Amino acid sequence: MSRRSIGEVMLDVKNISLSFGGVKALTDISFNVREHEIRAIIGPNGAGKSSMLNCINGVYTPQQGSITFRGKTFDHMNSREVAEMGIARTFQNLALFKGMNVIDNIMSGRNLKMKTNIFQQALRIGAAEREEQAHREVVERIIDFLEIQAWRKTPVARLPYGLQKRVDLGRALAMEPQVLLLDEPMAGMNIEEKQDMCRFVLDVNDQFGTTIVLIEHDMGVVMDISDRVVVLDYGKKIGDGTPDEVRSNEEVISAYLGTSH
Amino acid sequence: MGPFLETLIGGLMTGMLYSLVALGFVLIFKASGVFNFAQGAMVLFAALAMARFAEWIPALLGIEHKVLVNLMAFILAMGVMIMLAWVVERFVLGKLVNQEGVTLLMATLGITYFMDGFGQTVFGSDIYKIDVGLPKEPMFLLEDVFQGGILVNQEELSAAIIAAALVALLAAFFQYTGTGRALRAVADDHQAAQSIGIPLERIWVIVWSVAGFVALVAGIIWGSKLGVQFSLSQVALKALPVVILGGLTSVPGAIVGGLIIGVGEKLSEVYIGPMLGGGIEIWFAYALALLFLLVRPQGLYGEKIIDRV
Amino acid sequence: MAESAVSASHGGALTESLTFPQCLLAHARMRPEAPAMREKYLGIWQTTTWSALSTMVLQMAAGLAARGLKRGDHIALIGDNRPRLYASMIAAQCLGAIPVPMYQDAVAAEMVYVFRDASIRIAVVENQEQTDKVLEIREQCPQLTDIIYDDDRGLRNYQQSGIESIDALLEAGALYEQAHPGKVRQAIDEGGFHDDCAMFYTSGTTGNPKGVVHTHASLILPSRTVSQQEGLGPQDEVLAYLPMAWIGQNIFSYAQWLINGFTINMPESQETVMIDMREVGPTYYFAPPRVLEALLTTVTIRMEDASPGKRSLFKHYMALAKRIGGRILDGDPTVSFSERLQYQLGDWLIYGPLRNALGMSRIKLAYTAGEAIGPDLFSFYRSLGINLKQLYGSTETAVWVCVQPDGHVRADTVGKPVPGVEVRIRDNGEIVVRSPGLLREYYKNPQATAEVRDAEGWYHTGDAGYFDQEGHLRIIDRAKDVGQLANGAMFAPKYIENKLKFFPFIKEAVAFGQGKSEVCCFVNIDFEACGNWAERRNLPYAGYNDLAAKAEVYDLIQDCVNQTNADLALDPKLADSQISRFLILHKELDPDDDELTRTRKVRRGFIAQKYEVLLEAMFSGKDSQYVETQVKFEDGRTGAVSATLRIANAKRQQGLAKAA
Amino acid sequence: MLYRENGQFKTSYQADQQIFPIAQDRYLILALIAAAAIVVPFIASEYVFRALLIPFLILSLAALGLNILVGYCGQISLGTGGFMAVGAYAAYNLLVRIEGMPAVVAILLGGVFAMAFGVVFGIPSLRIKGLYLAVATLAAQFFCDWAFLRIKWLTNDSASGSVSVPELMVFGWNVDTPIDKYLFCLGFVVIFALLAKNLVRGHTGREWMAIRDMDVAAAVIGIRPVYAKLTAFAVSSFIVGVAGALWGFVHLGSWEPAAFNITRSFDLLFMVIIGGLGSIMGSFFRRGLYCDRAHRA
Repeated sequence: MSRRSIGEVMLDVKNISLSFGGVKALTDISFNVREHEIRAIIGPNGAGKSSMLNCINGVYTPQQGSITFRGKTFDHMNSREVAEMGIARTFQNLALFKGMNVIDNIMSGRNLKMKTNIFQQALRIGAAEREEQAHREVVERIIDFLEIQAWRKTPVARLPYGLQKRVDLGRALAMEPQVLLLDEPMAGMNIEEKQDMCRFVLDVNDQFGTTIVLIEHDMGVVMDISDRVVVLDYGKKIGDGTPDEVRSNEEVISAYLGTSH
Repeated sequence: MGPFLETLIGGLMTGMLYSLVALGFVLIFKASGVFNFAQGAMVLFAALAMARFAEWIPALLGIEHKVLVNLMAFILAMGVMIMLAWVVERFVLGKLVNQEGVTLLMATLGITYFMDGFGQTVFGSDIYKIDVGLPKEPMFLLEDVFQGGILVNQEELSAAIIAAALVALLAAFFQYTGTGRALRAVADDHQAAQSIGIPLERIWVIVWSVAGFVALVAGIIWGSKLGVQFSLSQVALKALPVVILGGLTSVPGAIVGGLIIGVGEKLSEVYIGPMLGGGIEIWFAYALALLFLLVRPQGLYGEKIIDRV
Repeated sequence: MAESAVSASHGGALTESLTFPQCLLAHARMRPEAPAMREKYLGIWQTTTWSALSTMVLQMAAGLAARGLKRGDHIALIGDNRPRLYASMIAAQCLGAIPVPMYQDAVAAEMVYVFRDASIRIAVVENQEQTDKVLEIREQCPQLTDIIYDDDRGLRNYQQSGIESIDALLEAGALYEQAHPGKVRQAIDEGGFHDDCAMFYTSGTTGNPKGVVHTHASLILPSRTVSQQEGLGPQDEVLAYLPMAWIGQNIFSYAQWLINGFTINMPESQETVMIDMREVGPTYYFAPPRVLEALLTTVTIRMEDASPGKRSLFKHYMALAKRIGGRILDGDPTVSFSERLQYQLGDWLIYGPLRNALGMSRIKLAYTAGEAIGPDLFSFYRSLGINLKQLYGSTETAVWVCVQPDGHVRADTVGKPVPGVEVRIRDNGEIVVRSPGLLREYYKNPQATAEVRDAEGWYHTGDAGYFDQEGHLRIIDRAKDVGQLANGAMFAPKYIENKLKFFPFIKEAVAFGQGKSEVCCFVNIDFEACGNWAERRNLPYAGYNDLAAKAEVYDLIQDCVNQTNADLALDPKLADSQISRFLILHKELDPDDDELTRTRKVRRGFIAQKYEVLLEAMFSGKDSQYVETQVKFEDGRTGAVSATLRIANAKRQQGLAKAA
Repeated sequence: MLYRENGQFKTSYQADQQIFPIAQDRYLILALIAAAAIVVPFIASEYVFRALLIPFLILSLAALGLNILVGYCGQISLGTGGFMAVGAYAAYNLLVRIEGMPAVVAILLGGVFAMAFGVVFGIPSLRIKGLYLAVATLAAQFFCDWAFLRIKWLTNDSASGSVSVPELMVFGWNVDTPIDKYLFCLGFVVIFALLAKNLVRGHTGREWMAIRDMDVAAAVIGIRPVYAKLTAFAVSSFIVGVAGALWGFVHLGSWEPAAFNITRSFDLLFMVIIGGLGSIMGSFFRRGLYCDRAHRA
């Protein structure tokens, strides 16, 4: 299977430092992401991987550093803008909307694209109805893509973990993102589920050309599917390069031997 | 200058009482995560009990010695409050462990209705007096500083002193006693506390009893001031802004908050009230608290909230 | 009047002798806007009308012609039930080519034989998975020129030559049609009623599969007769959810579909079949016993979790239904009014909702066949008021040999011969059939053909059975499997195995005893049922083979075996073949290990040699035996499992024959 | 019981996304409404209308409004009584101060005022969460209690804020008999229920639920908490305000601030939470009038 061609740098993170009341979560992290590539950020638990993502999509505001996306540079990101610029993400410890079913969860990812005003919605005639239907179809394509048809109307809270992860991915895909940030998409899954998830990630990257930044704490899976890897440890960057380069990196090895997983 | 100081002191003194009631909230919230709306009802209930026992005892036992009577009445009332605490734990909270905040809040609302109804059926619903012999006649301070000096209501003063003492006591209890430590452990993490063998049920009963005790004292003080009547339960509503101002989980917060609200309220009533047609202290406290929260959402001493995802 | 009544009952159903493509055109002409198929896709039921379908088919046929498909060529269909796979089947038949549907879960290696034997020219496949399999075997199959896929997910970047999407094929078809207008139509007109139209490979219990060749006539004639007998018509709804490679699927939702012009509904995916069934509410339904079994299990499990009140209500009314439900369905006049009243109440409270939950509210006619069905299971559905009937047939007879007529439905017979079908029992007890539905031949295998069809055109089913006094056919077993014990007494392993399998706790059973003095058997426990049973007794178990080895489970199974023996004892012919010893296998018998056929029939011979050690142990009276076996995992890897199996004794009843 | 989904397959998203996809549900609810509108007037006594049905309808309307805030957007409010009061008094003022103001318009505008008021007091919700917010909303309650008692202008200078409305004329229909009043309220409830249901099943509704269930995730998919929360406050307090106006105009006729005191707020919150916890009453509401999330499942 031929993989898509990797393009220019689209997302550039420079010297990011973040701390919570004295506790340093990230120290002077820099790395970049190229168009269409699968970029992994790995590191032991608590290495600051999630914090990194949270800085990128504006959940946290770093004390120092800047983030450049498609030529625009920000010293801090605003979640809304980030979403509008086409950066979507999934969450490590499922952040689904528990009270809604699968369709609505994924539908909520279409929110930015829905334009009818509150009065049209209240009357639900014409535009509003048409809009709902149009987006429903998009959502159904995602459901089909993720093979969760059997659960489309199940409240997500009732789904097994592996499926919830898929819905989470679905919600992100619904935003038709250019960059997809995946926070430990395979954490806590059994082998089949992991294989499925890998397949989905590759297919997304392959079919929609979506650039993917994914976080994992265990190297195994990630190394096979990612083009380049950043390694964090205790909030510091200790390695960056192709999977092979990283594998042979002394610091990385020691960091990993140091942690059990 | 004189009038200002007067108001200030007045404010501080009522503030002390707010702190007392607020403390009731904080204790329970810390220990069981319950936002106890029933606190006000408890005050009324306790006061009613106290007042009525103080009437019944002489009638039944023919004891006339006032101090003795009040003492017995106090003990009985306290007993009632402990019973109440046990009932609440046994039949309400015990069933609602790990429920959402709102549900618990609603539960305490239920308790409120129950206690209002029950209390008034058992103890009657007229206006009763409590007389624990707090000095009534006003006194003047610093007469040599300004002419006329500062009028201080002795009753309020003594009340404030009692409240202060009690607050200090509780704070100490919370900090230094084993039970206090257990309480804080529970407050931090139910499961963990349970796993290291702290008996939740007992802790909760204790907390509610303490809250009951606080309510009783508050009830006596307010009661002997305003007379024991339904409006007493509104006291709690005045303590609410104190709690959120101070931070739901902070004992010092409750104290400082109480003082701030007390003073703010009095000052506003005196200096702003007239412009707005008076009676503004019922909402001014809230407005104050609200404004404050906008600056510090977690209250004065509450822990900072960090969203982890 | 009478005429109008007829046309009302099955107006639109075709009675002339048309080939399938001609049927399609007829329907497109008569009822262009009526729905031909629906597929649940993207969350809603996407409908294809007859006219739309015929347009698609013609274009597809043109496309196939453009790819050089000629009369007599073979074309493989691999995949789940998908509208465009059905369309491609008709399209192939338009050109007089012969579609060969295959099981989508077959592994590449298994496919090679069929591809070579039938010298497949073109393979129309569902998706990437199937495409990869076919690519794997392509160089072994020189005649295979084109692979055409329906769903292009993940296939866009396939560079290999000779692979294209159906969309591409359709475009090619459009061009071809412009180049040679009317060519396809002409081909359709040239098609003869007695031409070959499809080929089905029988997963023979021994040796290589054989290609059963059927003509339009052989598939249509008996199906039409039954359709009329059962009053099927355009108004009916069918759920197409069984593998296309299976003749039954082809009869129920292809042949009868094109004859009667009803609507076939295709589920969204394998997981959603239940949901989709509930939405569609088919009126005409087929399910093999194992599916009905699974449905019943889900119901019972759900009831076990229900509130006590509900459960007792359920129990009460199910008891009532068991008593009179079936009789009411059979139109038995002896059912009292009050009973009918109670039943009606039960229908509101229990049966109705239950039928709804099963998706069977609208069923007018349901068949089951393939293997013998448990009496309890069978009567459960009938007692709910669902007209479930048994039928008897095989790939070679285009299914229809016997069908149970309404009002005369028994759990232990397969009913009376279908009009136009002659059935006889030979002296050795074998059932032979003469019918318009018989296969034309085994493909490229005259010798095999000769073996099964004698000079007078009787087809030898290989099944042993007899007609009971009411003229209903009873099947005992495969004729060749009906053997003898050492003492000459009759030994019908399948019959015994079925009796065992009727117990919910037993998934599979294999009985041995040919030429021996006694009967022994292997048992596979039903993991789900036994698992629940164990949990209810809070009996911990690690997994299948742990559970299978538990003493309690052995006792449980022993009861089942003893009861079976009791039954057998009642039948003088079979009293001697009671089971004397059994063991519970440490692994589930599995088609991937060739222990079962794809249709989950046990391969007794194969199993016998694979587990020789165990057999010897059993017959030599040991009470335990160590065994090691190869297993194949889903991903194709192989590994070994080993265990020491306990061999238990069963209680044999005093046979009545001897008692008398 | 007679529930039969078999054969009710959907061939379009419109059909699949309608409020009650199962025909039986549709008929049931229509039957209920019809019964309420046609049958009840014949069987219920005057007393029942006055004491039960009318207050029941108006309070369920208020509860419906509150549920949008609490149930869907997850923002606890103890100021409902206050919002009702604003609705009632605003409507009253419009009616008495503006010549020829139609009652219905006054009532709806009353809702609009309540909406504005609600939005202002909703602003804290952007910073404050959960119980803190609950208490903060009490500010609204007490402010209203005070304002309508002390600020004469608001009550058209009537003593101690007690006011009364002239008889209710709705486009020539004189709503004075209990039955009229009942039908009048029923109309409001049905229409608002429908509109509310449409909102919560539209993307605004999803925004609210998203904020309620997981606000961080909501922000990350581009939902603005400010907008979501304030719209929730706006819609909620509009409906509550209308309910307040009805309470004053239709149920009481003449009232004073005490009619909308804190106990009312608590009662309503009770209704909603109990409803959420699935009591008969509550579940009836949730099934019949509110959007029933479980039903979508």
